[in-house]
Amino acid sequence: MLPLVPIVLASLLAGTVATFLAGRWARWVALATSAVFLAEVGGMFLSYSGWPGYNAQSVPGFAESVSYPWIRLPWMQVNFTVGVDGISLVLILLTAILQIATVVYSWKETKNPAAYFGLVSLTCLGSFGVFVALDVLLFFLFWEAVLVPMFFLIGVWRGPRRRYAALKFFVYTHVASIVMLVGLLATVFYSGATSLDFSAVAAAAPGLSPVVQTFLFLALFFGFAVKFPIVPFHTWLPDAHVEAPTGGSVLLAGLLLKLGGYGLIRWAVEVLPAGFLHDRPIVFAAAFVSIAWGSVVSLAQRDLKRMVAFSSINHMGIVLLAIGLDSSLGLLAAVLLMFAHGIVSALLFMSAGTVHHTFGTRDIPAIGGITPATPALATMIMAGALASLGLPALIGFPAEFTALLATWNGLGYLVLLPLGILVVTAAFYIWMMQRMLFGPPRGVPLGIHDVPWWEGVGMGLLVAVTVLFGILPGLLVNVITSSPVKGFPGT
Amino acid sequence: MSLPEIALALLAAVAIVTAASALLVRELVHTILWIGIFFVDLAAIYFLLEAPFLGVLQLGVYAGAVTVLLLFGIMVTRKRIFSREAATGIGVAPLALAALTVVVLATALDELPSGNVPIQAYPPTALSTDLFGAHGPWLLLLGLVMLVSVSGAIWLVREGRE
Amino acid sequence: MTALPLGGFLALSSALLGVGLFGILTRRNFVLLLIAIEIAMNAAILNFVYFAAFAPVPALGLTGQEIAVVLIGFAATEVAVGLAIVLALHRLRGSINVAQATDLNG
Amino acid sequence: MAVGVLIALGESLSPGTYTDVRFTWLHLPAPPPGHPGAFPNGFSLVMGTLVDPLSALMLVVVTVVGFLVMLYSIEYMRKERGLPRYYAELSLFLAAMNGLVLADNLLEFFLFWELVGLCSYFLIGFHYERPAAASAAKEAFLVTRVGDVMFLLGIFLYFAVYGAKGPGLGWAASGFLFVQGNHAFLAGVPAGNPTLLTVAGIMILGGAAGKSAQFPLDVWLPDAMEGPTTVSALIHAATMVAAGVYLLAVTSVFLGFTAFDSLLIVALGGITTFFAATMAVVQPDIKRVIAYSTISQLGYMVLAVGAGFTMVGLYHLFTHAFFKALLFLAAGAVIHAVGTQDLFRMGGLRKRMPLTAAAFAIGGLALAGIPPFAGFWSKDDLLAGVYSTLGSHPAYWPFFLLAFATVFLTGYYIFRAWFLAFSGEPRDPSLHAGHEGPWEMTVPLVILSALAVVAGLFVYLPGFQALLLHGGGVAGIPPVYGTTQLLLSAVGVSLAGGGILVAWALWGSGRIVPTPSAAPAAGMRRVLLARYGIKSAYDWLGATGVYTVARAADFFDRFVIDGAVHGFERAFGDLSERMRRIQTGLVSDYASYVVGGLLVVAALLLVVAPYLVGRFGGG
Amino acid sequence: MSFAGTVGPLVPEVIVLAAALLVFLLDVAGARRRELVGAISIAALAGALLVVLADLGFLPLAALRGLPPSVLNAVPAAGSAPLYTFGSLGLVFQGLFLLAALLVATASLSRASDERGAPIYYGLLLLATLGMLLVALASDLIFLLLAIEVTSLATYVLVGYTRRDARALEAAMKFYIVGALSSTLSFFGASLLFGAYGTTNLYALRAVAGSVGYPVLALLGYGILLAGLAFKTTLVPFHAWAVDVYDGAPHEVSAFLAGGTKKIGVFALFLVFLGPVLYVKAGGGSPFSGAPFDLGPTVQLTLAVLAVVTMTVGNVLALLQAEMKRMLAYSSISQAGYMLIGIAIGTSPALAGATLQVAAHVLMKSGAFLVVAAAAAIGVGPKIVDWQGLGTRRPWLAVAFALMLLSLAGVPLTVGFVSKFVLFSAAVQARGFFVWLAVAGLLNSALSVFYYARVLKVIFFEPAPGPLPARAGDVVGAAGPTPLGAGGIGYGRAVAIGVAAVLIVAIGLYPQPILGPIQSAAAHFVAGGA
Repeated sequence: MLPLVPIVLASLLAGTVATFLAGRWARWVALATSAVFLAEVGGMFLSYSGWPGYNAQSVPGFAESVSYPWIRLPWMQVNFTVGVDGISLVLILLTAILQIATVVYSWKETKNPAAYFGLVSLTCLGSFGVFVALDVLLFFLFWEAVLVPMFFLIGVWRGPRRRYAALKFFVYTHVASIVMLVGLLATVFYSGATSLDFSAVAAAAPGLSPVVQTFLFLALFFGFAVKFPIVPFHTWLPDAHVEAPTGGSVLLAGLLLKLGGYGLIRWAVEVLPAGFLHDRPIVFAAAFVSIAWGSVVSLAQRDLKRMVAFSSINHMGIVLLAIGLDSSLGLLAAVLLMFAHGIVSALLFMSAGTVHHTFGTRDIPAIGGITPATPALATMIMAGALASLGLPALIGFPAEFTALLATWNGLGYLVLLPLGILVVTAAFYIWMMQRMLFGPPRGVPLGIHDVPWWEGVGMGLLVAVTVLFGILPGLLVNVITSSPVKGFPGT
Repeated sequence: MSLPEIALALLAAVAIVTAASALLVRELVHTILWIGIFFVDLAAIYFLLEAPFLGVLQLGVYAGAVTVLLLFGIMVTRKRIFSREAATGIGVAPLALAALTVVVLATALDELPSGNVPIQAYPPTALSTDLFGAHGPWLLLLGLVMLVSVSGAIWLVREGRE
Repeated sequence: MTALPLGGFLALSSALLGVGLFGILTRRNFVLLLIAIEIAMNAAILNFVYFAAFAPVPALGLTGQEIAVVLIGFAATEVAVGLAIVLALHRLRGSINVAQATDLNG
Repeated sequence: MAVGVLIALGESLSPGTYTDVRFTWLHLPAPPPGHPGAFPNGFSLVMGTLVDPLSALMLVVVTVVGFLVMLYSIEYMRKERGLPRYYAELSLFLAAMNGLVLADNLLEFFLFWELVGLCSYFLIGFHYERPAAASAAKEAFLVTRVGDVMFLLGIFLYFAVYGAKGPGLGWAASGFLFVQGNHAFLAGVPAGNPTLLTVAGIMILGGAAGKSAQFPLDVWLPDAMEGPTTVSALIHAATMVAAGVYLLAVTSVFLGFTAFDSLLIVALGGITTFFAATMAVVQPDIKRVIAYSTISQLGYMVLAVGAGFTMVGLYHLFTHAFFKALLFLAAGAVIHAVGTQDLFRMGGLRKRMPLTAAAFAIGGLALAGIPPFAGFWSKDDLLAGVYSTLGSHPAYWPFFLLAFATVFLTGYYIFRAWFLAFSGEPRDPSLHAGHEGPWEMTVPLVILSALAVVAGLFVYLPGFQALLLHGGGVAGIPPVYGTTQLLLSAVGVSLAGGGILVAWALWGSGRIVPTPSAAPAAGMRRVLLARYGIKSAYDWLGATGVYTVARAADFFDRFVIDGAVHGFERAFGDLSERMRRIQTGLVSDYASYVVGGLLVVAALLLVVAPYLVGRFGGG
Repeated sequence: MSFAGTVGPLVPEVIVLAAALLVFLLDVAGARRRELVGAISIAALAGALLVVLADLGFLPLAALRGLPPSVLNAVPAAGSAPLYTFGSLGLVFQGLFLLAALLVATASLSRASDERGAPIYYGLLLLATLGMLLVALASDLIFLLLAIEVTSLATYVLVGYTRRDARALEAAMKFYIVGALSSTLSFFGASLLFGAYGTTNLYALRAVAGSVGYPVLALLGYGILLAGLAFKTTLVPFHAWAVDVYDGAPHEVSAFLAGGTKKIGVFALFLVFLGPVLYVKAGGGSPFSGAPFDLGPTVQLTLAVLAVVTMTVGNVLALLQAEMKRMLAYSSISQAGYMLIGIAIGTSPALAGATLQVAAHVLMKSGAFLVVAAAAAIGVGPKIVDWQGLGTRRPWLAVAFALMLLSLAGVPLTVGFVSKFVLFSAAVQARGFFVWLAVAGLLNSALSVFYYARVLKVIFFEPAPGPLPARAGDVVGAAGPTPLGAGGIGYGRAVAIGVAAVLIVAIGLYPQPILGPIQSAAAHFVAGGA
């Protein structure tokens, strides 16, 4: 039996290194890397649901799981343990899709392409690692490893204040990671687990006293909340998005934010159930504030990217809410939402990037009526906006629907807040479309071209994914619900 | 008070006064005089403590060699031998720090035996046997220190060719 | 066999250390700094000597005196390096006032 | 169309409910033992089709009107740019509308409901380069979105009412299925929490009000007339706006409303009927007159459904679809011919467009409820039905009276429009000399005219009657035409006729020169044109209220939250600058730090640490 | 014991001493070429390193063992008071010292060829290394302090060895004054301990730590000794000299000071304070009361406070520092705080973590200062802003430097991360208030990210201001006419930087080969050896 996950990791790593060294062939190498990655992940995805006997399980409950000793000290055993379950598999699929879409979208990147594509691959590598890691150290390692390429992606390529934004991003998220690390370590050592493996920690940690768990969960929660990001720890996000190149924004919104959600599910909720239950009021308060804040502030944004960034805060607030519900439906909704938001926000950021280099600005009031000049671009923007506001037949709908239903089941009439905010969310997207896409042309220079083919292919891929899983969410749901957590029946 | 006690009190007083004077006088050559007296005074204390070997060593190394070295240093770095140190204020903070240090150290006096304690005397032969035997590495290290010092000091002092 | 107060010696060495520290903190002439350091060093040596003299076990007392011997040698050697630096500094800057050597700061 | 009609025929031959569950859309398996959770049986959402009398009736409407509008569009839209988009969106709309009608559960219903809303949004904004059209599209989307959100909550609430209580594979496993033989099922289930059920009904009503432009979510529909007239005819008259009524009907059949909900629905219907009609009275825009009339007629249907006469409401929906589509298409022909929508610039078109004039008149008569035109039968049944409930529900009285009074207004406003457009002499010489359109446009007019005449008579077809009587098994047509009902009909027809007469007297007789200012009661007119200020209130709420809050929040976000982050950063920077001053470069200072540190360490070791250790214990 | 008997196991020390003497002899004989004396030094250091590695039990080198296995980690018999012993933790530190010296010696080959004084430079480097090696063996307080002084005196001279650089001489002067003060304090503290316990042997001190006859005297002794040793370790507030000295010294010497000699202070603290830290006696109360007294927690708390203050002040001071070397110096100070955590906790995991942190710091900080040297050689100025655009002009150098900074910041996949991870894991594992120590340490490492990232920002994000000044040779020496190899950096520096960078990543990826021996060495250290 081949260790599939390490093979994927190795192929990604090899591809990344090759991309860095490939000079002007970097984009081809990156494309090949991402294509191979997507194929591998696709295989895993299909085999996961369709061919159970195929999945090795050296860690119970996790498919394709393997474990190699890494650091062996008498008081601490660290293993290179990786494996996937339904939740991580869906997010890995997201990673693979976003990687290839980003590579294709950025096909004609001219500023230091080798570094650019290399960093994109590296970010995806780190995200993949986070999703497969089943060991505290390994998890944290990948978690932090994502920061570095993202730091450079933000800092080198585009916006005028990019250096400041990169620095802010790096420091802010690093502080959070560190608090999270303390929480994880304390969880490990207070629970008496000498192995840092997820299975060992998850087995030992629930035995901790609820009071201890409460504090530990808070530490972990803070660590993940910054990545989410949750208001008021979100201010790094708009800056980072605005200044990052499109590929950076895409990966930032599409992948990095998901790390927070995944981490919370895997390493906090599962590991510290009692602490989670105690801290749920805080989780809910944070979620509600983020939902409302993200949406309302979006309404006031003039910069398209900033608007999408704040809408991310809103969506990730719903994810947090769904996780906080502590129900199988809520968990399902959270994962679906993460996948949906990953695809849709990527699409929106790509559109914003195209808008920026087509019209020279992303200021919403400055341009209008672009549809006749750039119909394809308008279509992409529209598809993204509509998917984001939860239109049926697109991926956002099943996710939001299940999330809201779960919220109703868990919290009753408190569902009114996220429900009401849906109107505001619709409002800022619809308003943006009215101002930018419709009306008489304004700020549309003569002789502009519509979406170039590479960007069109990148965005089109995402639109296709949006529609496919919007119509057939069951493909994702069946994989998610076969995870051995939270009332899912398990494989 | 017994005679040794009176001697100790006197020697101690002289040690403190000479040390302070060495640092406070403005004439640098006077400083050397005071510090020489200080070293001799300490040698006397060693004799009082029935450690004659140390007393002799103190006289030879400190009152002799070190004092000369210091005098040499002053002579080389001053145009006139009797130049005066620029007036520098004593300053409250350094004084307070130094005084506090003494006070802090004095807190240990409480727990020391309050009465007189008899003094042990050691024959110099025992000293040398031990020093060149079991504790030889100390001397080896001292040798290393000297090797380093001498080679380094020579390098620093030797006028380099341009 | 003479008997002397242990505390008195501690008081003396403390006072000498205090004087030495005071000198190190206030003097600006490098040579005076060396002298102040030597005063403090002598306080430490004195400590070894009298603790050796008052030691309850002879073997340990011997150790103290040996240490004193080594330290006397060490202190003298240290002064040599210090003086070498004084000379080098003087040759280069024409001054051995440490208050004038503050180019490195911040 | 053919399929729709066939299904309807089949349904009328054999009334009943046929379902065909196609596939499971989303499935949450039952949890393993030890994790009971909220869904012990798991949870699945399915997509399927369901045909019953309700949907059969709707299907006919959708397919027939859809076909005719498509046909009409060929000529009407010939000169427009972006026709592929138009037809694609229109087709998508029809598909979604059929999906909505055939949905077999609330979720699927909602899914297609959103899709038709999307198509409506696109089609209203078909002329997106016109700011008014873009704005109207946005408004339509957002206002209906408010309703959608309420609908969604209603779904959850119904789920809570029934979802957890059903046996076995019932609701719990299947989500929101419209289960066959639901009445028996519902009868056997204690109706859960009555308050919950009431709120659920209110939420569904909210959804319906958004889609069917009921008060106070009615503002978008008149503005939606920025879309092409064909779109108005199909979506904003015949089908999509009726979906709200259909939702109420489906809900009342399968899920049930409480008495309070019913009263609320009746009240909403009554109020909307009347107020929309008043606003139609002064409109200078031909399409908006019809739009307000649509709102008003939808109010009738809502009223009927609320009063318990579901099938009667749908019957009115059925007839209304034909005559309202007819009115719109006729108005479209006029607009196509003269190039304006302003009634006061038209006039005298009867001579040049006799067919259109006749069609509009037929539509108007049907709308006004003059026998034997279609509207008479359905509206008469409707009013009679509501009247029959007044005994047991005296609270319905005011709304019944409002609805009854509307009959007069209806007759007035629609014929005011007819007289202004078709009678007299042309008033604006700058207009095109209009003429009838080609066959693609006239054929639908003729067909719809025929339907507007005869659709009401279908009720005498035995199959159709059976359909209505058995539809959903709730309530059919009041079986007997007693004296009271006849009297009611007579009064109604008189009122309508009176309205028409007043319209003739004011606008058709030539005694008043038809100008916008010629109407009496200018103050009232201003209020009506301003739509009672509701629209500006919404605009204020959106543009000033919400946007101001958003701006304030943005300010807070940038300067307070992010400012705190910056402040933190600055504080450390200041600290750093300050502390660096201790690094003076003077070696004596460094030595004094050493001595100071020595004292600190001594203090720690001798005093502080022992105290702390003694106080808090070691380790 | 005869001399021959005691010298036997001291193969590495003898090699280094012999090389130093050889270098001096060659100097006298007139053979002063940098390449020659450098090669001798490198060979000697490498040989010594191999022997040490062999002694540590790295299998492929078993033939090189100089140490009889019976000696390693042997606990001296009661009553005997050896001055030095062979503990495996000491050998680990020896290996690290030799590694640092080797890196610096290699890089120093690239110093300007016309610069004079290569023999004295390498000779003193070797003697300083010898002092460090002896520190690692010490089991006697006076032996320890004297060995430290060997290194100290050698480095005083090394800092000022160019003789013509006013800044370097100023640095040497400051270094000397504070150093001499500190050594005086150390001896004074040792004398008080001698008075309190009657011995200077570390084993004996450990054994009798419990029976404190004069607790106040003992605490004063430990306190003053701590102040003296803190000078070498650059703990706040005994750190002030370090910044100026690292700044003013020749870059390679800075690398040696920060990456090498500083660590003898760490190991000295390990040796001296393990005894009191491990001594716990229930009872509480004040040392003045005469009642039984908690020596262990008191010392632990004091060390912990110093550690936190050191980390925090170092980091805060580094935040806005404009000069690269001073920034690195402050960062070095804060890193010392992390190392102090290890001994404050005193468990073998914590000591292992601290030792790994030392190892990491050898690589990171020596490497970083050597990069500074390399950058100076290609004309990059001393201020951080002068480094603009290095990422595009010298990508490999910039990447290596980035690795070192990221490692200093504790970013994963680097040795700096692993060491912090182990150290803070150990702190959390020790529970109690040590968890807060871990929190403080981690928050500090977060704070430190700010200034490391700022440097990365300057190097990679900001465009180069213009072409580098065409200048070969070293900044310190006169402008040499011969351009250096490896892109103006010099092959020696390139090799040293490359080795450091590779090791940073390699150990970061798979620390087990290093961490395993360190852990067992730390366990031996805590269990018995001094």
